[in-house]
Amino acid sequence: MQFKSLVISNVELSPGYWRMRMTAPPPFAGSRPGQFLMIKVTEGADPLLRRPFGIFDTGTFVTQFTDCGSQTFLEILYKVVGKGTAMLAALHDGDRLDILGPLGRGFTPGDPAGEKILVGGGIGLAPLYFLARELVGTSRVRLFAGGRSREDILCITEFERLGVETYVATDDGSLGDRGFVTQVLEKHLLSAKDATIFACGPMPMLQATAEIARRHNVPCQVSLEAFMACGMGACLGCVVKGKEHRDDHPDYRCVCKEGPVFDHCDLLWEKGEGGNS
Amino acid sequence: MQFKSLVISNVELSPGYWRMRMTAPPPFAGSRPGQFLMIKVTEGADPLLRRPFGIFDTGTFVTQFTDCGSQTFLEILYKVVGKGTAMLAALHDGDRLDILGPLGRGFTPGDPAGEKILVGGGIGLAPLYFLARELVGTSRVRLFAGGRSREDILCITEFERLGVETYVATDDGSLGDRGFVTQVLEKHLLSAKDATIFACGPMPMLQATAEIARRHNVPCQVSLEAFMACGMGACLGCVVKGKEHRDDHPDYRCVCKEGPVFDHCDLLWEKGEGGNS
Amino acid sequence: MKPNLTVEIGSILLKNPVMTASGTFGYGQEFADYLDLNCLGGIITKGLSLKPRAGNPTPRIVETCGGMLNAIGLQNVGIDEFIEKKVPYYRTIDTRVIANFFGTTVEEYAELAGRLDAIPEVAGMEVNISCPNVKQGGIVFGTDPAAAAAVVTAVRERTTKPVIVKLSPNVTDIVAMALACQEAGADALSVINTITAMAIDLKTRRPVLANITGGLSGPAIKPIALRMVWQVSRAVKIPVIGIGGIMTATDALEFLLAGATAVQVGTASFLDPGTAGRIVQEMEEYLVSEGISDVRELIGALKV
Amino acid sequence: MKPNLTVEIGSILLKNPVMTASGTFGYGQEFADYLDLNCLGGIITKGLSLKPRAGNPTPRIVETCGGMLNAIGLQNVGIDEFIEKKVPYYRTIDTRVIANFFGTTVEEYAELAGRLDAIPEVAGMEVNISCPNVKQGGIVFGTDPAAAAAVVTAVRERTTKPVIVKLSPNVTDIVAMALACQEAGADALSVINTITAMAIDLKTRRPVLANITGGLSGPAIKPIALRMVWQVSRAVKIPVIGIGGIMTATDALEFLLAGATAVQVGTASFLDPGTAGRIVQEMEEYLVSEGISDVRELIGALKV
Ligand SMILES: Cc1cc2nc3c(=O)[nH]c(=O)nc-3n(C[C@H](O)[C@H](O)[C@H](O)COP(=O)(O)OP(=O)(O)OC[C@H]3O[C@@H](n4cnc5c(N)ncnc54)[C@H](O)[C@@H]3O)c2cc1C
Ligand SMILES: Cc1cc2nc3c(=O)[nH]c(=O)nc-3n(C[C@H](O)[C@H](O)[C@H](O)COP(=O)(O)OP(=O)(O)OC[C@H]3O[C@@H](n4cnc5c(N)ncnc54)[C@H](O)[C@@H]3O)c2cc1C
Ligand SMILES: Cc1cc2nc3c(=O)[nH]c(=O)nc-3n(C[C@H](O)[C@H](O)[C@H](O)COP(=O)(O)O)c2cc1C
Ligand SMILES: Cc1cc2nc3c(=O)[nH]c(=O)nc-3n(C[C@H](O)[C@H](O)[C@H](O)COP(=O)(O)O)c2cc1C
Ligand code: FES
Ligand code: FES
Repeated sequence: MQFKSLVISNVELSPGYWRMRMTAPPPFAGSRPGQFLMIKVTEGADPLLRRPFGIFDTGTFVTQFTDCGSQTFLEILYKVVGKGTAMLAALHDGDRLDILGPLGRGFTPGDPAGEKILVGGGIGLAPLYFLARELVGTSRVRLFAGGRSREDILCITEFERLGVETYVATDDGSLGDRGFVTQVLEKHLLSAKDATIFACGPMPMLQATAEIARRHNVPCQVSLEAFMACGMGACLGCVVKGKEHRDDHPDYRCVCKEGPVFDHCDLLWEKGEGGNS
Repeated sequence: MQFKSLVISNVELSPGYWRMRMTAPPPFAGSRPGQFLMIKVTEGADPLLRRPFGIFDTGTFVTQFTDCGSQTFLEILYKVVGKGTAMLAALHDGDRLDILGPLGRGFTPGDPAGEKILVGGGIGLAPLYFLARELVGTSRVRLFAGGRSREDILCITEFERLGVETYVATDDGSLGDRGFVTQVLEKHLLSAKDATIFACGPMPMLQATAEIARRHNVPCQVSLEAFMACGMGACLGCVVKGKEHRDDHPDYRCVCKEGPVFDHCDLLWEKGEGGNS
Repeated sequence: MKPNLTVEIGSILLKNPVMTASGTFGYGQEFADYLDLNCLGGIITKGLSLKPRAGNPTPRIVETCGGMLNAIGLQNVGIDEFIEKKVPYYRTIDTRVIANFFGTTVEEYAELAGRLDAIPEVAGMEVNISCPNVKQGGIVFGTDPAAAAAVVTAVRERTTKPVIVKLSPNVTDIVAMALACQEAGADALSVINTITAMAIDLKTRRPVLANITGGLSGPAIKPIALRMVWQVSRAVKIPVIGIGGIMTATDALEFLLAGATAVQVGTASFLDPGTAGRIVQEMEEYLVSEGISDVRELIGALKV
Repeated sequence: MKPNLTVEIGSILLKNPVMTASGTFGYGQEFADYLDLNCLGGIITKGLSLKPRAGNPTPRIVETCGGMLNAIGLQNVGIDEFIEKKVPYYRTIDTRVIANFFGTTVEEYAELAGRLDAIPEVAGMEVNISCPNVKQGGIVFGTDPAAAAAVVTAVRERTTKPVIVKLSPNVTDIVAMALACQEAGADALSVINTITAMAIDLKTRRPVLANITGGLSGPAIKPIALRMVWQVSRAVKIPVIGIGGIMTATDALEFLLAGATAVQVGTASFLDPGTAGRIVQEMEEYLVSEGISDVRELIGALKV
């Protein structure tokens, strides 16, 4: 879908981290956790390309305007890292955005019986909230959230309000354990029953998570990021190496169309430069 | 001077015509009527170049903040014609602009005894208000304002409040006389004593005005427009032909630095294509 | 009255002058949700090769001021899978499909031309000559008039369908390239492909693209493309297809004035997948509002 | 500790690698109100010719996406008025002044080089070869290696001051041009001049510029310039000066990584007359914050 959206609210949650709510057309409510949007942050040509963002939440609310009935909304959680996100952060209620979405393949909830383990690094938490909202209805859900410092751990209260058990680790120990969230994850994984891991965050964290999942033989879905131009499988700019990739036998997959969520088994996890990491 | 300015107010006066007031550093109060500004309408690269605007007014006001004392302001009157002016029109109080100015050579008031005749076409009125404010102190001032339609005749009340006698002509006769403002001008010029003409507007109007001035042997200063990149004499993009220009003896003058106000005698007025008109 | 929008590229009659550029519109089907493909003048496929190609390692794209670089490396499914998986879809849509293709030797070009000639759904072919000639030590077909002519001659022998040659802008004299291709039997010329360029990441001190250099596209290159279309169309007798930074109907019409018979929309389809459809509509609106009964009146109508 | 910012272009020691590009900074004095000229590595003058030149009719400039076109037509005061009116000012500032100049015959280039050689305030000369050779029917010196070499040889004979040759990007093989100039005795190369381009006004159906085509500059061309600087600096032994779309210290540092010894700021000075000064300051801040003691460590330090 391509639609014009009105900003409803745009709030800084923590220094540099913002949460924006905007209008969406009714069919948007059918989007899947893990799917994403391509947002044109300005009508002008600077920046030129759309920017990809996960869906943090979606739903409907009743407007105060008698004729309108209910309005579908969507939310993103974003970190200001460059020009495009800085322009997003400067928007006000009532400003307009042009959005493509929902795009890509989201998370697969899997067997409701098993425990669901969410692993989020920094802004990687964004798509996990929408997922948690879906999963808590049927499963035990635990969240392992990591970040550099306490300011990088977002929306923990929101997750807890859903009934998610949360574990936090920060590099500087300013919140939760000191260290990598994957270390905390591995400790707790031993006690998990029929767990499935859902992870989103920086590549080294995903790589470590996939490695843990492999070692413990736990199913694991990871949500990847990649530079994107089109978001719909046309430019072939966003590819990652699939599990069968070899130089003489290419297996490239589009993060935008075949992902952004992949089963960790379907990807080629390489050490060092040039690979997916 | 180069300075950062805060938008104080930005109001649409008539469809497509806006008046913006913004802060300026104290020395700005010394700017001359007819001088102009180069405004960067966005921090980004689209549009890339600054946009030139005449000074509509400048002055000081006392702020409500106890420590601030008086604040110098400047105003522009602008017409939305393209991307840059559309972006200006979208600005709110508190938004920031980067401004170069005051630039160029403004109007020369001349002998206070004589009558001052202002001729403005459409948005060409903009620099004439600031000029009128200066001239009314010592001289009789008449304004001849032309435009396509009544919506294109701006701020007449403001001029009248200064004590300026105003004459209006519109192409469609929706306000004042029907026809060209230069026709009205010529009629009234016969009764003028030691008049000096100050004109700003579209090239055909300036050309007609200069022709009238020549015929009646009345001094006349015209304010020109030209595509500008730098506004300070460096790019040589904005030149017009001076009175001595011939193909084998070039006499190009920078509108930004030697103008935008020229004595009509100093310019080469050509008929048809390729010339200054 | 509805103005005429049809134009001809060789023997191909296009509904209107607006096509989508190779590599920016997938194989077409990807965009069916976002615009009515039947409203397009034509669709140029992603560049095809004899064998499937992996393309380059990542990162493959990076944004620049007013444009983007790509070094996709011509990843494509190969001619066999194209015929099997992509061509059947073309029977369900009513627009001209033109296959873009490339080789690394003259023989590969010729063989592909023969294969494409046999596909009824393919109305014509666009030859991408911006590839290194592996046989001659990597010299690029697209920067050497003789090498380009050799490709065109070989392709010409294998097909009766219209042959469009897509010129590279990375040359001193694009008119010489154009004339060589015309001479060798090209029915039309596409002007321009991307401009070789580079981006660097100060933090890592590396080129952003794994391939080091990439091709610049988008509105940043429009003035360069317009200049080349103008130069080429004045020099040749065959139709020229204008490409480079077209975002709006105004841009497209400017290319027609400069001498293009048709245009292709590239990067703009990434920003807004419906761009090409919107341009068709706005072009028609423009003709109506200006009282122009035939779009062909505008071709080369620039007053200089 | 204050890092070293000095670099050498031939025998010219620059305070820092940041200069202002020809035609975008007037003769220097115009900008004195907006930045401290003494903080600059160098100032390149507006292009000079033997006789004053009128330049082209107007319009001469037009904005494009991420850039601008100019067809000023090399309007300048001529060498005599330069010496009389502009040079005296250079005694009052403490930065390197490099005179950019051009001719329409080899002899004109040589004569100008001789004139400039005699001016003590001029530290070196930058030869603009993007001009048509009137004697040889308008072939452009800047696109033909032999013609460029002839200019450089002739200039070289008339001066012992550093000779910088400014290359045109409108060529298939900029490395060949660079090598020809190096061979002919150039001390350094400036890369790049503007890219020939065009803008059209749909309303009037005319080119926007009276000259029809003009030179594209500004951030839009940065990726092309970076690529050319990288290609040239790997191929030659003499220093390369990077030019094209530099707006920030980050841009300037990217050019150093690509192999440039120094840079020139062009169009950006129109947007913000203090740009070059700000880049000097931010470049120093960058070196300090990265703990780099000498800016020369960055030259060509791109990891590929
Ligand atoms: C599927 C997907 C989902 C994402 N979800 C979120 C989210 O929910 N919240 C959030 O804050 N960020 C998310 N990101 C990252 C986000 O897209 C980038 O932070 C953003 O594009 C940066 O734009 P910028 O202009 O501020 O930065 P700049 O650095 O100026 O951007 C320059 C270019 O690099 C690209 N780019 C930069 N960083 C990234 C990145 N990490 N991934 C992909 N492209 C990048 C930009 O899109 C742009 O083309 C997601 C990325 C992907 C691919
Ligand atoms: C000395 C001077 C004083 C001016 N004073 C005023 C004023 O007080 N109020 C006002 O409304 N307008 C004024 N103008 C005209 C104003 O600069 C243009 O309307 C404005 O630049 C248009 O920008 P845009 O992006 O909206 O239009 P676009 O058409 O998108 O602009 C494209 C390019 O053309 C240039 N351009 C377009 N129209 C003009 C023009 N008429 N003159 C010069 N350059 C132009 C722009 O600067 C830009 O570089 C003045 C122009 C000059 C030279
Ligand atoms: C991601 C991408 C992939 C491309 N792939 C091809 C290709 O396979 N074959 C080809 O001839 N041109 C290819 N091009 C070039 C475009 O068809 C077009 O010539 C160029 O992008 C300029 O047009 P634009 O500025 O409108 O994008 C590609 C361009 C992009 C951006
Ligand atoms: C208005 C203008 C005038 C120029 N005049 C000259 C000139 O006289 N001689 C010359 O060698 N280059 C000239 N140039 C080219 C610049 O020096 C520079 O090479 C080019 O603009 C690219 O740099 P930029 O993108 O930073 O502007 C001119 C450029 C502009 C924009
Ligand atoms: S972003 Fe274009 S194919 Fe994925
Ligand atoms: S605008 Fe640059 S010289 Fe006048």
